[in-house]
Amino acid sequence: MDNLLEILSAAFLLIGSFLCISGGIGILRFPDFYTRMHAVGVTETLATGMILLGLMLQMPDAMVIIKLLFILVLTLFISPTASHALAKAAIKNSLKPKLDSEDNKERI
Amino acid sequence: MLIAATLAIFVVMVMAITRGIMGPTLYDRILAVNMFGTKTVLLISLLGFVMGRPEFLDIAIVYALINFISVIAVLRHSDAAIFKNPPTPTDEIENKQ
Amino acid sequence: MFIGLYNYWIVVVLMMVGFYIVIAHGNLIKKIVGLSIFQTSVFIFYISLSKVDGGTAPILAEGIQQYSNPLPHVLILTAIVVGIATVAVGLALAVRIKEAYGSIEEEEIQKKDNIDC
Amino acid sequence: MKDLLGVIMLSGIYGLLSASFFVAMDAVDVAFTEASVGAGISTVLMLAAITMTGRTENPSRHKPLLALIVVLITGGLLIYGTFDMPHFGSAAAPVHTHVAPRYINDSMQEIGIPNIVTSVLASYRGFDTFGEVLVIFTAGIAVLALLSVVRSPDRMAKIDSLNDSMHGEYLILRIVAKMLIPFILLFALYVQFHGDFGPGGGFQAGVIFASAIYLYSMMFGMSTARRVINQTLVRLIAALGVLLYGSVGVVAMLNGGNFLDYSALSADPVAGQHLGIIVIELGVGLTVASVMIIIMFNFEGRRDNLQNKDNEEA
Repeated sequence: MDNLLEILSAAFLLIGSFLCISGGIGILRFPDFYTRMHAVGVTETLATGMILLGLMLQMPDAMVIIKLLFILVLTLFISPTASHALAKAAIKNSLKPKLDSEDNKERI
Repeated sequence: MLIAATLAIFVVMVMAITRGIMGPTLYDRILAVNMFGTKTVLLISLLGFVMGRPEFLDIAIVYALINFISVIAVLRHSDAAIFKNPPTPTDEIENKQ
Repeated sequence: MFIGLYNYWIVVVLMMVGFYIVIAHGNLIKKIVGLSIFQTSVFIFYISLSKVDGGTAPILAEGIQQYSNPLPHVLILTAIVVGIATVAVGLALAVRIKEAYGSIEEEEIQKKDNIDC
Repeated sequence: MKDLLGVIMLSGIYGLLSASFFVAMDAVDVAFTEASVGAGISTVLMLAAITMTGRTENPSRHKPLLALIVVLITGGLLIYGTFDMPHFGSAAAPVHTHVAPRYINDSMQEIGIPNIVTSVLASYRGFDTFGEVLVIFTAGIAVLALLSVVRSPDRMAKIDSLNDSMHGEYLILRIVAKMLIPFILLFALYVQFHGDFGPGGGFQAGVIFASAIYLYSMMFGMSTARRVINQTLVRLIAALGVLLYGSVGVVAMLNGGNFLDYSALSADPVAGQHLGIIVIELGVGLTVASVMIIIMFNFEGRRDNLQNKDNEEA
């Protein structure tokens, strides 16, 4: 039973780390603000969830699990809201997404 | 495994800082700060486990909350149109006239 | 032999970055940012002093022998909050200077002062 | 970098980074404070300041070479000075041999709370902390003197209809903020009263509390917030916190101890210490929270005032 929990937790942590790194590559390599935001937004919720789940499985202590759960719920509320506000502010401030038009096809 | 995850998050933080410095627009910077904040939350919870004192998750909770507040504050103070005019009663009076 | 001293060198580098910003830039807000970088380098200096190898955070718990030194933590904890209060006063002064002189660039302020005299 | 907004973003990242460094260095209480101050309030204050002073910096006409030489010489001297310092992490360094062993070994018997940082902060160095609280209080007064504006009360009347009319504009943010604010306030209280056992205490709790109030004022407008939070009351509470701290010391003196000697507060010295620490942490929390609220409201109020002036001139 303990072994199973350990393997599960390791797997969750691994997936979380992978997602984190992919998000990091995304924020560096994607061509414009909105695509970067997509990379960050997707990984922020999922990777955080995975890593926190992995941590939860490591600790049998109830208080710690409750706190981790708090962090998980908070990030699940906060990250999408912040992303939403950011995107809304950017589009209202007339920051145009880079479209697949002729003149920037080569660069993408 | 914990240490591997910590290292991964560290790498991602370096990437976020790079984007924050390169930034071309202001919003890229805000995005980098936001991402850096959530990664700090994760890093601190992981560090607590690595050092064997997981009571320190309180700090991670504070981070999650403060990060939200600072992102909202930045958006409000930047030139964003939805936040540009804080709701003061005088605005409404002017609109009516 | 000197490799154990790297924490001080990091502090010195940060401190000098802050110092350079304070003396080389004319903008008052930027000077305040430089000052807060300087301030943080001092915090890091104290905190790195308090670290003991193999020690853990100074909250007593069962089965832990070695704790880091709590005294610098106390000093820095209060210093951070006092630091933000003083930064707030500095920013308030900058705002008032902007209102009085119409600028927060050091040279323009001095120019205006010279004209007035 | 000439855009000050970008500078401030990067300094926010710097605050986050230094706080994670503090966690790695075992200084959890310090990390807690830096988390709530460096990343939150200082960024917010600098943003509020640059909206009033302008976003761009003039190209520098100073001589950077001279500054660079001065900086390099000073840095070189400082690095030369570090050669005599004890190595990083060595347990035999002079810092660790003076009073620290007594704090670590005896504080459990003398004070009876597990968090050594809190017991040193509130009891062993209580007088020092009293001074710090006074400095914060003075800073609040200074900001009040520099930035406060007289506002006419009759503008407050029309807020309600205005609030209803702008509900649609940033609905999602408002709803999430509405859910979060009570949680943040509750968490601040937890930090305040859990400071004996884990990281936390009056300083951190005060800052977190003020951040929650600030979030409210951002989401629902300054004028609503000004009506909800009575500014005169906040100023009174700031003074009350300092008074509470000082009066604990005076009560200890009346009971025959020294100033701020909590053991005299009760028949049992350890219980007296507990009581004293809880009360003075409360005083610290009250002062810090209300001074931060005063600072932020005055910055915002000044800006609204300037905007109104601009509108009238236009």
